Amino acid sequence: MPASPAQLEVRGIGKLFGGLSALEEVSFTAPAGRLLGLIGPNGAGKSTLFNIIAGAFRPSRGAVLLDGRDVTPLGSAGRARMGIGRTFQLATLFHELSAMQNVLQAVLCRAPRRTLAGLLQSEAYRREQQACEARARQVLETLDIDAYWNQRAGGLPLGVRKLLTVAVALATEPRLLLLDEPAAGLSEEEGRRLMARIDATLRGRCTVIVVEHHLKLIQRFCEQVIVLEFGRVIYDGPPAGLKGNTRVVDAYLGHD
Amino acid sequence: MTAALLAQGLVIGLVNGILYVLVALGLTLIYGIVHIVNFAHGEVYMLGAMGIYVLHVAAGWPLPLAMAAVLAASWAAGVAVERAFFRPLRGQWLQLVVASVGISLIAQSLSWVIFGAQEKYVPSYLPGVVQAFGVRIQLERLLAAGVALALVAGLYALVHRTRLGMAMRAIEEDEETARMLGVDSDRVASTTVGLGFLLAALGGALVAPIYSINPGMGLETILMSFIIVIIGGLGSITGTVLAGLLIGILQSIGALAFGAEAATILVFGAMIVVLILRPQGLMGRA
Amino acid sequence: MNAARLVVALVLALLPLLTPTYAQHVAIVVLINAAYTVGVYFMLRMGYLTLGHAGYIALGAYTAALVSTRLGWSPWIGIALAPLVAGAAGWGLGSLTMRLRGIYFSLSVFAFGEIVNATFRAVPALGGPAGVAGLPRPAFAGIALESHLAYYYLVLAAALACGTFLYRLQGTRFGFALLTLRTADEERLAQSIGIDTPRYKAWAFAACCAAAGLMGAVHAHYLRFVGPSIFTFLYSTDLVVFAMVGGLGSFAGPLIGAAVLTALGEQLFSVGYYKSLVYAVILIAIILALPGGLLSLPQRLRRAR
Amino acid sequence: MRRLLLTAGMVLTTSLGVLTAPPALAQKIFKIGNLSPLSGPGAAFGIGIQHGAEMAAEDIGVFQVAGERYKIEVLPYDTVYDPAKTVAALNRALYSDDIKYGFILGAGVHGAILPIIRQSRFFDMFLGAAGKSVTNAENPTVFRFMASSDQLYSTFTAALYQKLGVKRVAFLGPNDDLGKSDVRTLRELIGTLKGQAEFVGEDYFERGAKDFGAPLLRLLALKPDAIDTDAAPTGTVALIAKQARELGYEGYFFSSTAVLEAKPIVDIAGKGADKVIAYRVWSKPPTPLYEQLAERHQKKYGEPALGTVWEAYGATRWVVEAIQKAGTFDTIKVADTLAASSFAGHPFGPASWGAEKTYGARRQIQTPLPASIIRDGKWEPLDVRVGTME
Repeated sequence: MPASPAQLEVRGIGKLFGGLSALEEVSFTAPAGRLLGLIGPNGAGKSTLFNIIAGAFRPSRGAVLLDGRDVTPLGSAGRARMGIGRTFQLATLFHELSAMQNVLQAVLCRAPRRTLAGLLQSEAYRREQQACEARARQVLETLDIDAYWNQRAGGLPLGVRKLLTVAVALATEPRLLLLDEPAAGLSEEEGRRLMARIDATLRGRCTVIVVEHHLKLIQRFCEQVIVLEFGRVIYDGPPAGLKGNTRVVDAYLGHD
Repeated sequence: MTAALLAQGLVIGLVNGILYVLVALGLTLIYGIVHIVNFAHGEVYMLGAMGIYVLHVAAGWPLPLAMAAVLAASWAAGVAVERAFFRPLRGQWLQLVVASVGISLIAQSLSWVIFGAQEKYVPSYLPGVVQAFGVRIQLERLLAAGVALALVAGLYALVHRTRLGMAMRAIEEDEETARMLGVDSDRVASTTVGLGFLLAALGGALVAPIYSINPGMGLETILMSFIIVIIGGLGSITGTVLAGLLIGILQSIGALAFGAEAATILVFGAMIVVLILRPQGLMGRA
Repeated sequence: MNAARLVVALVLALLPLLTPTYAQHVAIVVLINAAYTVGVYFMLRMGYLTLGHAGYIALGAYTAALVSTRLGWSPWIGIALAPLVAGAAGWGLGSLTMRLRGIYFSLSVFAFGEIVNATFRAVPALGGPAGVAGLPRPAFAGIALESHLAYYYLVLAAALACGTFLYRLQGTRFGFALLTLRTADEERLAQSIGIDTPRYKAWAFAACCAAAGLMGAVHAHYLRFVGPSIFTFLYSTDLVVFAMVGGLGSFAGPLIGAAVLTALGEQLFSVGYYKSLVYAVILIAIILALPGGLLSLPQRLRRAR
Repeated sequence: MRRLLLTAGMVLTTSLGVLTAPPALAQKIFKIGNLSPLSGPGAAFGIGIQHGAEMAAEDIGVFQVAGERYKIEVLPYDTVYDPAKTVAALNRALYSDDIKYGFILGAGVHGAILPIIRQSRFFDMFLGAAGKSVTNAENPTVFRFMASSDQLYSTFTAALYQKLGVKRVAFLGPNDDLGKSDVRTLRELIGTLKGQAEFVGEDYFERGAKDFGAPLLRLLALKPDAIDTDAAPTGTVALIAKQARELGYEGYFFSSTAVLEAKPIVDIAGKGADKVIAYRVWSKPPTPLYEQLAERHQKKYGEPALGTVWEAYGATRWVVEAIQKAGTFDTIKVADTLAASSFAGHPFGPASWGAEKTYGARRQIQTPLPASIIRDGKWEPLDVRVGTME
């Protein structure tokens, strides 16, 4: 897989919803290839930040840079093509499509559209098509869910669906991957296995940012942790530093 | 356009508008609870008028009795339709819409067969005309508008003051939770559809003496009602009322100023603009 | 499969030679409706119900009518322009209403159809309430396609063009990507994997409106007449009925639905409301009892045994 | 209920007509198509034609052509006033049910079918008000068995305006080619009256419209003393009269080209129905035949005979007579024979072909025509010295 991990820089991001400010002056850098954890109590602005990085929301202030290139003006589709992939909290998938087709949708976004060639059913087009299908199957294999390839995505068990969302994101060959609570709704054990697999498959291939509630998981897998509270960064450093940091501790223990 | 003409146009528009509202309200209620845009609604309206003709004029029943019978029948029909078609198809919006189209086709074509093509007439409930400030308006229209207004108020009270209303709003907010809180959503659904049908039938019954009656009369009304609920916001009572009056006036003033077709284009144009700028409608929740 | 295709092709090509004129007329109407219905199906497959398809058909038909009568140009020019006009209109509305889905989309298209019809009725230059009469039949190799048989082949060609276009379009990556627009969530996911959903919707709508426009033009030259009383809301609903009755399971569904119901409708002549009555009853029966449509009848029967 | 049976009967006969396809058999039956709206707004006219033709068929019984014996059968085809459906119906009549003679109702649908008629020489017993566009030399097999608008206007309008002292005329007609062409006719005509009356304004309504508030307000602001409702059908005229009176209008209504009945108008408009004027409506039966048919219709179909019944009856009788005279079913030969003939057996009285100067062909029926006015809820004759159309 050619894609090389990208460095993400977030510069002075602010976001206002109506009058309320969800994010203020959020800045941090995720070096290429890093597995970075983003934590914080509910309503701290994690999802907002995610949506801004992914291009679903426009920030009120600040900029998002991928390998030093400003991607702020792009929408989600554009950023996806730039190499920013993401998953959604509630295992969002194309429910009517099979697992295979779900991934295929993502793979095809890397292939040229060439609709005219498709209408003429040119040989080259068909070959590209087959290549993409092979690729999709391969992605399913890497996450070890190829057994389900032809089952309707909507009908799969939650654990598999979670992995499938990752597979879909992965199939776009992201250089930065945003995982929104991948372990949500899973048992601690399942969650750990999931993270382990993600870690195993992605390590070194792309930069990853995980929003997660289970501190344990974060501490176990991430080299860098960012803690948000009330839309501000209150900690940016190695997981080891979390324990000692009083603000983080009472921010957390204060809430849950 | 002279001031007197404008005033007259406004009054006619308002009266027509409030009558549209009566039919549109049923649509919006049903959509709010069952999430179906009921294409058969116009036929209920038509059958309401037809019922009055058959019972009151043809069979010679006294008006109150005929009226009561029509309302009861329409309610029953609503409950039946909900049971037979809407419930089994719940959640499949496409099938629901198309099924309601089918029901409307059946109702209309059967009516052509049974009642025939001859226009039917119902004698005025309240003949006469009132005149004020150079504006003339038929008493029967005022009566119809008055009843409609009262009903709208009553409905508003029902939805916001009664248990049933609470249940309805709960389901509208979030059916799952409502269910968990022990709301019998099936019963509420059939009640709502019954209520919606009753309103439509009443609309027809009130209009019967104002215009003539034929099995095709439902179509124009249903088109109008769609526009109204879309502009007002599917599921919003206040929105429907506002939009109804708005459309009534837009139509009559538009027709006065530019003619009938221009008015039609104006009205549908308004609907598209709303759909583009504010798809959830003026009062609808996004 | 290919053998089957060959048989169908041969039947379509040769049968009319052996059938009486009336059968040819029915065949023409069936093909026209089938082509329209396929367009409706194309949108249904994406999860979008068009309740105003007749509006786009009308755009094509009127384009052909006005080009050949008012401008006096060759009918072929009109037939060539029609899909462009209808497609452009489809693209326009598509990009304006791209935020809409479900019933809201349906009603926006419905409103558009009504506006188109009201406009043609209102503007005398566009035929007004009387419509446009006296369209010539296009000539092929110097021979005007006057006879039913001759015109049948033009209709067949147009229908195949529409059908093949939309069918192959489904097979392309573009067509495949159109399956990701069903719900708001899925659309968000689609964007997150790089699908520019609004543009896709607009183009998809443009494609099936263009097909409708082409067939509309051919339809107009068959009738030699266009008028606001032809392409009404009820026509649009008929098309939806055809698609649903045929079944949304595959591309064959709408074809079957259109063929069966149109041929049937032509038999229920004496009184129009019996036609709609029969249509409606069949529709309801199918929706409640045979969700897969006529398409799923065979395997349903097999399961029954 | 009875209509349910009737229509069911129609369906049956048609499907039978379809099944008994083999020409060898069909020879014994002379099929006349009734291509007209049998459902929807215009249905009353179509059903009237069906009844009129059926009663004529009864009276004709079995007739002989070139040694063969024939019985008449009237096959209904519902066109719902829709040109496309009319084309479909005509195709079926011609090529499936092999019918060469038929009633085709409505000017609006003829734009679509005239090419087919010219091609196939279908014998179109045309009932409808369109002017030169349909009745002309290019359509030798199209005969109009109903007074045309321009005929009615030129026959009555001037004389009546004078008699009733009408000064300001407004027009409120159907929004289709008919209304638009009739308003032209009326304007020209008033133009020729040199100041005796003036045309103050026009407006239109959609077929099946029920609320005329806006157009009426616009017109009444122009203070007319006569409103011409053109071809508005009975129900529409009734509603227009009712609503106009409620808005304070006291003048006349000229239902110039419609086929009107008094009762519904009186039912719905009450006193307001007075001063409604219509042509072609007989306040008392013009002929014994008319009277006899009216009674028979009441008995046979359980409802009063509608306007088109008379025209359809007369047409069927006259055409069959011409076929017998011509000794063939060839529509061109029959057309020539018919055009050269006159007919005594029309319910309205002696009928012939005229208005050649206007139409360039002898294809327009000429019969005695009355003008009547509603007074106290009843038709009364308006005896006027009528002109005729060359």
